[in-house]
Amino acid sequence: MLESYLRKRLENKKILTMTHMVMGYPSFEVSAELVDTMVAAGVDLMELQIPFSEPIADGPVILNANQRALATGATVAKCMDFAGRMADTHKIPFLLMSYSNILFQQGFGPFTRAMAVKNLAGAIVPDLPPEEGADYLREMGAHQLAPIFIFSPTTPGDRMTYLDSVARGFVYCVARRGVTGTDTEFSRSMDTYLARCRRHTRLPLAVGFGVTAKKDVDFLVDRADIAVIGTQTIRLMETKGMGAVGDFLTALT
Amino acid sequence: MLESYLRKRLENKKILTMTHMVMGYPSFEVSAELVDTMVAAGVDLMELQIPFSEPIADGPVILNANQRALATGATVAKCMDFAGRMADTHKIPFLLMSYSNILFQQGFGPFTRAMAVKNLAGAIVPDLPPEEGADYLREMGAHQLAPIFIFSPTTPGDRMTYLDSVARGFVYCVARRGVTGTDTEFSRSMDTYLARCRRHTRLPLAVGFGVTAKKDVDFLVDRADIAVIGTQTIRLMETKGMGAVGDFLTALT
Amino acid sequence: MNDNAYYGRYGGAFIPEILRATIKDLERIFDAARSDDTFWPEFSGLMSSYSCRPTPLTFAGNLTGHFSGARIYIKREDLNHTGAHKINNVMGQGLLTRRMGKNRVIAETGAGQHGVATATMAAKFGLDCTIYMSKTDVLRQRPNVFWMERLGARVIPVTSGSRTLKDAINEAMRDWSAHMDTTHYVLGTACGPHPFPAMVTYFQSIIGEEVRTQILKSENQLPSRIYACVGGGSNAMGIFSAFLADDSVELVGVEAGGKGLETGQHAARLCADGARAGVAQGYKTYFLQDADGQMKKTHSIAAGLDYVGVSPILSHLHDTRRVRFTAATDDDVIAAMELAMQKEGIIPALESAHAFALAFKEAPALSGDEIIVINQSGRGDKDIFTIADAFDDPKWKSFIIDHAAQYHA
Amino acid sequence: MNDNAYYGRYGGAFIPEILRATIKDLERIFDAARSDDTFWPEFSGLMSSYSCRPTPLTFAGNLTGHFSGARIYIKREDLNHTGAHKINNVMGQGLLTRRMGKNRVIAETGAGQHGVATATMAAKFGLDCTIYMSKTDVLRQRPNVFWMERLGARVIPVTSGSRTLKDAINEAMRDWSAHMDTTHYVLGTACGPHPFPAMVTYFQSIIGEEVRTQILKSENQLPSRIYACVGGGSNAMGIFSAFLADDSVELVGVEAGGKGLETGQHAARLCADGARAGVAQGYKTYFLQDADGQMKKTHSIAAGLDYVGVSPILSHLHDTRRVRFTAATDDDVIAAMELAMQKEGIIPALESAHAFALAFKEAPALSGDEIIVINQSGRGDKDIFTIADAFDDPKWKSFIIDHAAQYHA
Ligand SMILES: Cc1ncc(COP(=O)(O)O)c(C=O)c1O
Ligand SMILES: Cc1ncc(COP(=O)(O)O)c(C=O)c1O
Repeated sequence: MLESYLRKRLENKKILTMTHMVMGYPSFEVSAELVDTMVAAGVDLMELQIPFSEPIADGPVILNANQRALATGATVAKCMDFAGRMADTHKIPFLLMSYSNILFQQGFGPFTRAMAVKNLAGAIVPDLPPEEGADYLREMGAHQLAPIFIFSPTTPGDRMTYLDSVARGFVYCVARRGVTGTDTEFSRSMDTYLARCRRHTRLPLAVGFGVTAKKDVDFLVDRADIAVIGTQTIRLMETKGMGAVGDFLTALT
Repeated sequence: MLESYLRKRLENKKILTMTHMVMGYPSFEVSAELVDTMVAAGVDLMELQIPFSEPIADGPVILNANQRALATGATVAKCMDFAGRMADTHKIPFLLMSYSNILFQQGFGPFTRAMAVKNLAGAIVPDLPPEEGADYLREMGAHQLAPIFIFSPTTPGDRMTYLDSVARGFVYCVARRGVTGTDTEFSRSMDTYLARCRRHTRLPLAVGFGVTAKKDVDFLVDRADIAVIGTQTIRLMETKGMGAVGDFLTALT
Repeated sequence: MNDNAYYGRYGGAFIPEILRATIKDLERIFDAARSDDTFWPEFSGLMSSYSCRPTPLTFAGNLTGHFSGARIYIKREDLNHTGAHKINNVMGQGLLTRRMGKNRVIAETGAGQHGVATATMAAKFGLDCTIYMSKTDVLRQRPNVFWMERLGARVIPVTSGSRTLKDAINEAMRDWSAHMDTTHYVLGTACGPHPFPAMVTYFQSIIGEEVRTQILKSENQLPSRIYACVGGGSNAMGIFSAFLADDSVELVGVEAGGKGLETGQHAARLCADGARAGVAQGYKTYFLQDADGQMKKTHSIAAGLDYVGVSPILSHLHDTRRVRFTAATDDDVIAAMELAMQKEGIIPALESAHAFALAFKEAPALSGDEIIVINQSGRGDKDIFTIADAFDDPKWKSFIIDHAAQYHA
Repeated sequence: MNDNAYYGRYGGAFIPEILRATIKDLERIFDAARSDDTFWPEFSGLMSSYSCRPTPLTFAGNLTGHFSGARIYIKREDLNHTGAHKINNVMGQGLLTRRMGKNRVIAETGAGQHGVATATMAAKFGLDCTIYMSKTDVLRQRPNVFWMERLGARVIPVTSGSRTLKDAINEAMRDWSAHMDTTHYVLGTACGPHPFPAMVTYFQSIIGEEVRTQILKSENQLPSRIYACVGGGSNAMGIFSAFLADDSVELVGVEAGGKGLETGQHAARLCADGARAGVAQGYKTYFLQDADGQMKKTHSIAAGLDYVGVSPILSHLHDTRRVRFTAATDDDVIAAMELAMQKEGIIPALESAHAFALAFKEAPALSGDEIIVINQSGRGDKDIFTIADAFDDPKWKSFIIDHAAQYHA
């Protein structure tokens, strides 16, 4: 169970880190190397994104990674294989991240069965709210997979409670309006927001925002359980190479 | 009196010729030379056109001559001087040809007075029908000048009679629809048309159409009194020079 | 010609004899149509099913607020089919052409609006169509030329004279002199020999009649002022004619001030020095001419106002002071256009923007109880090449350069 | 989401959590407006004073004679202010934006018509405006971009994805996710998450309501068939919705056949193989996609039809067979456009010409007692660069080359 893994891990660490990557970008070989690097740097769990042609919740950096991965031949089948290999090779839990249509075209049943077979822990599907996801929830439940849902600053309290009731593993709190990859100001209002999130869920809280330094991660200690590092690692890999990614992550954890 | 001059002349000649030119095109010097050439070739009377910027009854050749004359500085005053000099130097009658506005801007009184002083015989103003020309007719009459009017194939009989009543000197019959410079077919219908013109006026008949050879002039013998040569001499002068104009006219008469 | 051919000292029919019978015929057909009770309903029915008459009278709330003077209304002739008031006159003359049994129409055009309207009417009525357009205007109004050709018309670029609207009129007259048996000349404005000024005004009067009904309905009060641009004068006569008898309604005609009246590069015949009564193109009116009576060169950023003469009816209304004439410069016009776009989301034609410019200048001095109406004679889409250049738009330039490069390849 | 978000299997609101409150808010505001008796009169009053509603239903006598089949009528959405039906939806959403108290609007655009309409509405309502437009469409619809900018909008060329309409929608969604507190997303067609399909259809239904009144008045009989082109589906839903309950009225949706369905270079989602139900851009519908669910490249000569999805309402009407879907190729469209111009003097937009193409194909087989209605969703002026190239017009080319040369100088 994802949640219990996280709780256990939190007994020894004040805050966990989750990283993100787009599978097949720039190639599956580099993707594998990246996972090795990240795991070696001590990250606690990972989001593996199956690229989609219409990633509406992603900003320019991840959007570009999606497109490049597709252009160089990433398919859903290759991504599932890749994710399975990673889960087999590494000890940390892996989540899939993608958009509704990827799951819908495979069928929720087959998709979740494959996830289970490949030992994946759960999934984040930003354009699949629970209201549209009855089949998804049922199948995820049947295979004991964690459907991760998202809290946002615009989510009212009663809806947080509802989301909490269907979520498993943890809750992903987006720290601000907008898509992935924009910077966030650390502010009082963030404090208030995270306190509100905490009040509305029994699950661990992951927070995604522009983490670029250890002090950003430190800020989250006591306020959340998991710091999510998304766009920044892709940027580093693109501009300074794999080594820089490892150094960056090592310094964070 | 223009009419009596023409009648007298017709006693010795089966048909008269009238030529046309645009004063100041391509220059007043060449215009003077052209008049000399034409008179020497035996033409019986001449139309001298005062160039106007909007010559709506003229086709491309004469239109161009109007524009060029204006562009190189022809003014109404210069044209009047020129016409006066020609009338003083040569024995044949000279008519002015122009458009309403040229007369209107000078004033019909001053304009006709100047014509009389310069011994000009009459005027052709294609855009001044008698209905619009009460002042013009009065002043032309006062100075014993011949206002020339036009019959066209579309002019009904009763209007021919009316035009005849105000016309002096001769009647100008346009041989076909259209502006100056287009060719006309010699045909039965022309016969009928000219006979109709003849029936409706007591004045000599001038006929303008694309005369290019002696046989064209011969065609008009007995059908009309004056053959008008307009565009063709301008064309000849432009393409083959002054000498060709003289040869052409000499061959016609 | 008969008395009703004159407006004070202006008007008449100064035409070559060859055209006289045709013009008389047209006069007869027009008079018969006008006194036939079924004709106007036929005409206005056609305009409401083929174009979108009545066109709206739009209250310009933002502009009114911006100037905090008179309440500003805009008559939306831009919404007509083909994009300007020109279609009113053209469809009317189309009906007359049918009554005359002719199978061909010709027209002059400056802005191209009248050419597009005529080509459109010719397609709808199944007539052959030839359009005369000065070479200068062919260049500055190329999109309209393209559409005329696609609509099946022949467009003949006129290279004689000063290469503006007047030269296109001369050429059309020449064509007409040769082909009047089969051909009707659809003159595009309230100029030319009788009966054209009366006839064009008659068809365009549909604008003013609608405005009268509309403003009385929405405000229960007549406007204090009505602004219209003046090229040949057809949209102005169209909107003014319904208010001539109302002394309380000031009528303002806006001419093309070009680069400024003092530069001589303009087309202001009634509000500037340098124009005098004269005779050309078949009628008597104020013309911009030199002492000899030769027509002067005119200039306007708006092709449709770049004309040396003006409706004889307006010349008369000028002399009697029933209409006040004034001018807007090219620069005024671009500024007015920009404001109209950004405040109200409307894109006036460059011609129409002259009326806007004056209204904007004068609106602040009027009180909030007063109403002004601006005649938006057409839409500005056709002017994109001119306007893009006026705004010196770098993206447009590089677009055109890239597009041209494709053609070279 | 609630039940009224679905049409059979299609529709829904597949949106990121961040947008949920906004979408719910919009739904609430829309529902309140719809059940407020004063709202529709306010909307239709605005459309009749600012645009020219009701737009005419023109009897196409020459085309009817040409095909000697059904009597052909054309609904003239081209006469709307800004030149297409898009303004109906936009002005409606403008009223809702005001009700929500937001001060900024964003929109995607393909043909540019929706962008121009939105920029226009923003000017009229005093709102900030940003338009997302794919780089490809910025190039092929440059005149519309120019006008959007002049109207005060920012136009952002979208270079991601396949650089067509869908990518502009994605970018607009991203902007909305960041600025929904101040910003309303004016989606331009009957697609996207609930309540957009219902809302856009509601505003566009003014088209069909008018047609129903107009045809009953002029023919006292319902049409046998109604043809509309289908991009996202808003003009089609707009004209179809008033006739859904009349079984005798066959509704025909015409998709972009591009270079031919067999070539795969098209945008036919409902009448061709290769489309399946899927979820993207916030809703479930037929999408042109590969086995993995990645969206395919589409092609159409008409930017406004070059879209990978389609209204979920139309997907449902496809499955229930209430609407028949078919396609017209780029070549069919150019031929239909030419015929419409030359026979009736109208210039349909390339999008609209798809509907004409099918109507022309089918009209001869119907009897003279039957009526067909074609929805002319917009006018073709905006397409001049595309159409001139389609006709390979040498004069246009040299005009552009000369114009470009001026800029180099
Ligand atoms: C939109 C528009 N307005 C005005 C004019 C000027 O003509 P008129 O003075 O006859 O209305 C034109 C002429 O082409 C035009 O296209
Ligand atoms: C004129 C015109 N017609 C049709 C369309 C297609 O959109 P829809 O299917 O929503 O009517 C567009 C889109 O831009 C358009 O501009």
